[in-house]
Amino acid sequence: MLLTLLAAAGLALLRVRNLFAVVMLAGIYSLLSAGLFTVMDAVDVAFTEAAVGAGISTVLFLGALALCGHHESKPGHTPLLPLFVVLVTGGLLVWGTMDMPGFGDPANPVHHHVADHYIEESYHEIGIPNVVTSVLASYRGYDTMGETTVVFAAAVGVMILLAGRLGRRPQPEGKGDGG
Amino acid sequence: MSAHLPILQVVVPLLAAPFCLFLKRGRAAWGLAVLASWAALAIALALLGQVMQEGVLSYAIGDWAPPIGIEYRVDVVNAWVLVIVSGIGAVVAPYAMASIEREVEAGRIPLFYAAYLLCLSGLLGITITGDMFNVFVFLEISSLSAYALIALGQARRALTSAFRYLIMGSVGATFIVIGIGLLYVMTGSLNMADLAQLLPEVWDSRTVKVAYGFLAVGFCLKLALFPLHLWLPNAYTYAPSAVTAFMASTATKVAVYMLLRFFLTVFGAPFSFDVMALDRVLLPLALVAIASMSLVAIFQVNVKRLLAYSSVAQIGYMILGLSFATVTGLTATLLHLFNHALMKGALFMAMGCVMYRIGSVHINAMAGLGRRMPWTMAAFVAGGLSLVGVPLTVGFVSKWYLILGALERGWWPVAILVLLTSLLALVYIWRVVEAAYFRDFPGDESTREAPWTLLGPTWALVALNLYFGIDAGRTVEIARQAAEVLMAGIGP
Amino acid sequence: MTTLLLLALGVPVAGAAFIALLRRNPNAREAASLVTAGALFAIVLRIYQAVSGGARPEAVLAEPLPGIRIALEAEPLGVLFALIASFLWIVTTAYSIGYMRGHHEKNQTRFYLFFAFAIASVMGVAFAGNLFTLFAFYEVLSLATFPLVTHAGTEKAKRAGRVYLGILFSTSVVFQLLGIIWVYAVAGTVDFEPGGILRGNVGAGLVPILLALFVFGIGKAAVMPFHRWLPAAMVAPTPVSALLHAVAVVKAGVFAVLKVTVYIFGFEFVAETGASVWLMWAAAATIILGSLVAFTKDNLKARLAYSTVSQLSYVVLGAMLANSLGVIGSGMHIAMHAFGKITLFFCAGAIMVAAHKSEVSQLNGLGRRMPVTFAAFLIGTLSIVGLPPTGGAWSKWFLGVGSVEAGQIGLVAVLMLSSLLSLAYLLEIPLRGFFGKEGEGAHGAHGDGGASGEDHARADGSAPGFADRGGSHDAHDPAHAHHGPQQDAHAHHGAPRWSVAAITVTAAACVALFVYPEPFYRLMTMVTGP
Amino acid sequence: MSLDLLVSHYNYWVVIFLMMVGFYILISRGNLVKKVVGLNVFQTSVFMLYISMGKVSGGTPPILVYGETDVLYSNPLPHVLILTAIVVGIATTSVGLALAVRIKEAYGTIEEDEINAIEARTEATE
Amino acid sequence: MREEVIVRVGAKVLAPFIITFGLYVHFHGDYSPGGGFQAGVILAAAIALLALVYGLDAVQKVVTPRFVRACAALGVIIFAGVGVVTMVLGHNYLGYNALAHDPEHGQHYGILGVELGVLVTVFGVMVTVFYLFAGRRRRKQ
Repeated sequence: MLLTLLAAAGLALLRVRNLFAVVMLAGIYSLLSAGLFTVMDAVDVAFTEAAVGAGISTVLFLGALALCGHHESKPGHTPLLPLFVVLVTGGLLVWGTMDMPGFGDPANPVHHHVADHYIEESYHEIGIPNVVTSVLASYRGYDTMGETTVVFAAAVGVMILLAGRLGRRPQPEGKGDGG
Repeated sequence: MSAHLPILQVVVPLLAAPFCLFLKRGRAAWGLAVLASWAALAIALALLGQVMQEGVLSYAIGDWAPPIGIEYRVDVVNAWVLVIVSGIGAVVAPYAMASIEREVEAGRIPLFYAAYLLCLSGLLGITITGDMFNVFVFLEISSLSAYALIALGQARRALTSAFRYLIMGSVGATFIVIGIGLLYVMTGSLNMADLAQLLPEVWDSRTVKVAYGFLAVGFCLKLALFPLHLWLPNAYTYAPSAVTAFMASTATKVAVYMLLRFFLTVFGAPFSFDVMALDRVLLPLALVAIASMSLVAIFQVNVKRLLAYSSVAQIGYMILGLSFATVTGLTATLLHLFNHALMKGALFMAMGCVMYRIGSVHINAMAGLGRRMPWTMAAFVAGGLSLVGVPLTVGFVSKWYLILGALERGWWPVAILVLLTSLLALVYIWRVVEAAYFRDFPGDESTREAPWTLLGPTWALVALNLYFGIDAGRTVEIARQAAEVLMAGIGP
Repeated sequence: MTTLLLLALGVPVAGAAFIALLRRNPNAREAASLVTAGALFAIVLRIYQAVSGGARPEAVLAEPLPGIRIALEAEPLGVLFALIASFLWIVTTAYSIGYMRGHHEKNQTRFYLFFAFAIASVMGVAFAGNLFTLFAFYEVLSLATFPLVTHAGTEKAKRAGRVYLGILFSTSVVFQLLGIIWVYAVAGTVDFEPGGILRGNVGAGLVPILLALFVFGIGKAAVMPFHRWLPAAMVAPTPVSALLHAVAVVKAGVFAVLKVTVYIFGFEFVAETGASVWLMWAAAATIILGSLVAFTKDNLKARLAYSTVSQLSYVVLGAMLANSLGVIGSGMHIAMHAFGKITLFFCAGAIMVAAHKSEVSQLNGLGRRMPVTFAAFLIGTLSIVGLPPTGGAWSKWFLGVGSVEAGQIGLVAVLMLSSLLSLAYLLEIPLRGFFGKEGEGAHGAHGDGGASGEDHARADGSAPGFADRGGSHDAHDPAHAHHGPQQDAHAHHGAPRWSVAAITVTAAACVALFVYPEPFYRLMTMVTGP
Repeated sequence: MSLDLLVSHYNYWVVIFLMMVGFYILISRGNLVKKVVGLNVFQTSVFMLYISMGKVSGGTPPILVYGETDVLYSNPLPHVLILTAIVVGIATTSVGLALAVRIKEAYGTIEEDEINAIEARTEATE
Repeated sequence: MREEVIVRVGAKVLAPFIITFGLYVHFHGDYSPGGGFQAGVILAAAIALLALVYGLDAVQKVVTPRFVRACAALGVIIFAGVGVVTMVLGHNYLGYNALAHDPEHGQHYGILGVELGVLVTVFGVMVTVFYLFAGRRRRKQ
């Protein structure tokens, strides 16, 4: 059910050309996916996706749209090449899933190996019940540090791009511009 | 402390980055960046020494033994790449001071160094880690800061170039994530060494093959293998000079390293060559890349873009070495990683000197510069000759092993093609040389040689070009050892 | 002994440094050039003594790739080449001092500087201990002579420079380098060894291919169709042409061919496999075609250039004969042709400086004003053609006998025909000089000399007083670089003093070598063995 | 293709379909902001793929229930990875949007076709 | 919008709750979903809400751009710093067991520390980015 809604939202995104509507649809898409995450036991992820996808990114998109204008012009050419690329990629992925273990099967290798260790030992080793937090902050704490750094890098990037004086027009064409 | 070198390799520049934000003056941030990058180089050299003596180093972050936690794993291959990346970082950082002050407005300079350090630590992190998902995280650190660095370019086209790079880069990263996910679902592990053990059992599954394909496309996007190179020329052309010099010598190299690491260590050389026929896929791509991009480079009038196309062609040489599927071929690839970093670094830095003085790198604007900026142009000529592959330069060493590899396989037409394309390099380098030495200088009479703060680092790289061209014993030895590590499990 | 080898390389480089340091003082700068040249010759002489005594000094400079070293080793063939080159460098330097000042050339320091570098790389080529070293110095030589070829800096010079570097680089990179790496791949080494290193390592089918890679890959040997760079490089000032086309560049090429044949393939091995038969005919074709083209050239330097193309293939031919006599003839021809051809170029330059004539058809009667020059030209001609009493007779003799021994009677005919041709096109010049009526032809088919290009234009007005002021008017050079053509009519003062001296020396050497070819012959027999 | 396969894999396939929708928006649309939206959709769908992998039928969220030992928990590791990936995604989005804003200021448009036309024009004038 | 008293009062009332909720999410992350990242986002959202209602200037007077910028950098320093501390104490990087005699306590302290780092950075970054986008628009007008 959720998946159907998601598909509908995705297709709508493709068609709609008013960017405000697009952003709203993208927010809805995020919320729906958060719902899906909850269904699939990923409550932490759902929480985050809701906050980020539906919250922060919507705010950012709206902020950007206010600066950029909100109407998308008609695509000028028939997008055959992208369609082809997408079909090939998708086809390949579907072909690849054929040999994948079935959905939700507890016997899948993915649920054993290291995952067993996390579930069985984490309370003993770390002492907190939320395994996701244990893994996030301790077992794979270094990834989280990287993640923090990514966020910081994004801030640096946005500062580089937007913190300068407004209207700093690049110097006249031809200085370093153009070939 | 030496036990902690692997982690310090990444954490030192990473931790220096946020401090840059607290420094108001650009020079202070610059000092910090120089210190951090030199420290990184020292650590990388120490690591290489350690690995050469003691073999593989493993560092369990958070004391969690792999595969439970994240592991840093250093062998000859990535110690070598670490030296390349941090070495270029350490040379470009001092160079950046004057160059960036000219090309970037004062208020953003501390931000520049923060992004520079982040990019550096991201690249180092990708290289050193033994965990697949950690690759993705650090890939994004380096990519995000790279987008910002490129967007700092003066021309407005820097912005569109950065955006295009962002889109292409994100697609690449997402493909990589998909690939990692598919591998994970088949094995339940994210640790590379662990995966190398687990994967042979599921080689036959279509999922693993698709994962292979997605990783291949993802990395080839990042390393700008023809025809996935479209983002690169503009990005290199419009980025600030120091950024171009840094990126051209490091970013694509790290992507090549990742390709090697995933295909030859994680999947294993037998899988890549026997099951996936990687060599037969890459060979034509590499040849087309080399020939077509060298030709395109000949017709460029913006010298930075000319060099950028040349970079795409040179990446073709690295992939060509891989496609030989022999130790010699791989030695050539690993040597060229290092050698190309040296030569392209020197060439782009020479262009930075030109940019500093005359504000343009258009080939016509460089007319007569040979007399106005003799040292700069001499550096360009030296770097160019290295690119062509003249003996006693590093370029020759790479060519030698590449051709040796081709002849070992009995592919003499490939050898001839490699030699012919190095003549194309001669043509495009010579166009610049002729402009600089055989035409009259049209510009301002007061144009002088670039300051020594720019020339010093540039010539340091030129000197290395010559030194390792005359005495390549050590580099060849390391590259060969690394190649043998990568080719483990397959005959020489 | 090792020190001597290193000095042979180091002295010219040090000389270059002095030249650069003394750039403000032309006299001191030229003195430095001369002293360096003299010192180098002395060093090479010492090496010669040692080598003819049986020693084989070696020096290793570096090891760029594992197992592949930059190594120097003095052996007879290399000593022969080094002797010629270092001796003629002295003469050329002396000659160029007069010429460059007389011509008011710009950038004279750069000229001497790269001249010295060129000689340093020639020494490297001569004493190369393995293929890699040979290749490296071969390429350095191309690069070092490039600024000399394009010295004038004009559009024409630039085009010529492109052809020059383009052909030399492409042949060497595409064929020669491939050959070297291939040799390494099959033999595991690239060191020069008496008797060659390929025997037993390579199938008979591959030998012709490898040999062809070297013969054509060594573009400096100018085997057709890769000869175009040689006439193109004629835009260079005459001393450069003399150096390039008599000594340094072209001889480095044929020397390399000979050396590779002897020390990599082993000429006996080549003969056994019959690898060189078709290459002999390629060389023979170049000999004949070069002579024919030379016939059609009215420009003196162009005619000499095509003559060189033709003569170089004699050396290649000798190597391809792959027997002792052929190799001896080949080596001797390197020497004999060097002396002969440099004499001719010196004369051409002297004529240009003194009389501003660059076309053959303008030379009528000039010999009576410049008797020494034209007499020397005659001697040079005889030596090139191979007639007694000049040294050229010896090399032609050995080549002819070698051909007979190889069973290639057809080649003997080629040699005869080519000698006749070269006699015809070279002898025309002294004949015109001594017996032609002045004024005839000078304004004939070629208009008023404007067709001869800017060499001629630059010659205008600079010659008066050249011979007596040769010493020191470099300093105020640019001020009166062009006096204007009106002085042209009064320009015939005979050849300049410095030039005459140089010409006399080389012409005398041509004759002397007929009487006393012993040193070169002995060196070559040491190469071929008893 | 058995029904079994269909039942056990349809979840993946729908997710792949969503991924491809996002990917298609990303590479076919000329509007820069829409491209970023496409990127978001693409990435979010990849997240779903991961989370699907981590799901165990009949499992519960991986928050340990005190005292119980035979609870079936879903796999926590994909959750952790995706938490990281979400953050990376928002970081990319913010930089991408900031770039779009600057491009709008510099070119007056965020349509790729128009930007290309402007760039071609400036190049021609040189 | 500023004239809308209800909104202003509403926001004023709401903001503390949001902030409290954010802190709850942070500290309760060990037991239920949540943690530093989510908390940081929520806190940032509170600031954004206040800015929308009271205007950017007013909020920036209290929560200055310099402050949030510093936060962004500080968080990374805290996180990486925890690792350095454990290293100095003789363990591997991020080996929290070093932080106390009892490994379980060590883990606890470590997690608290790094979560704090995440919180600070995420809060700082989100607000910075928000300020920049919003500020750009205002300066444009």
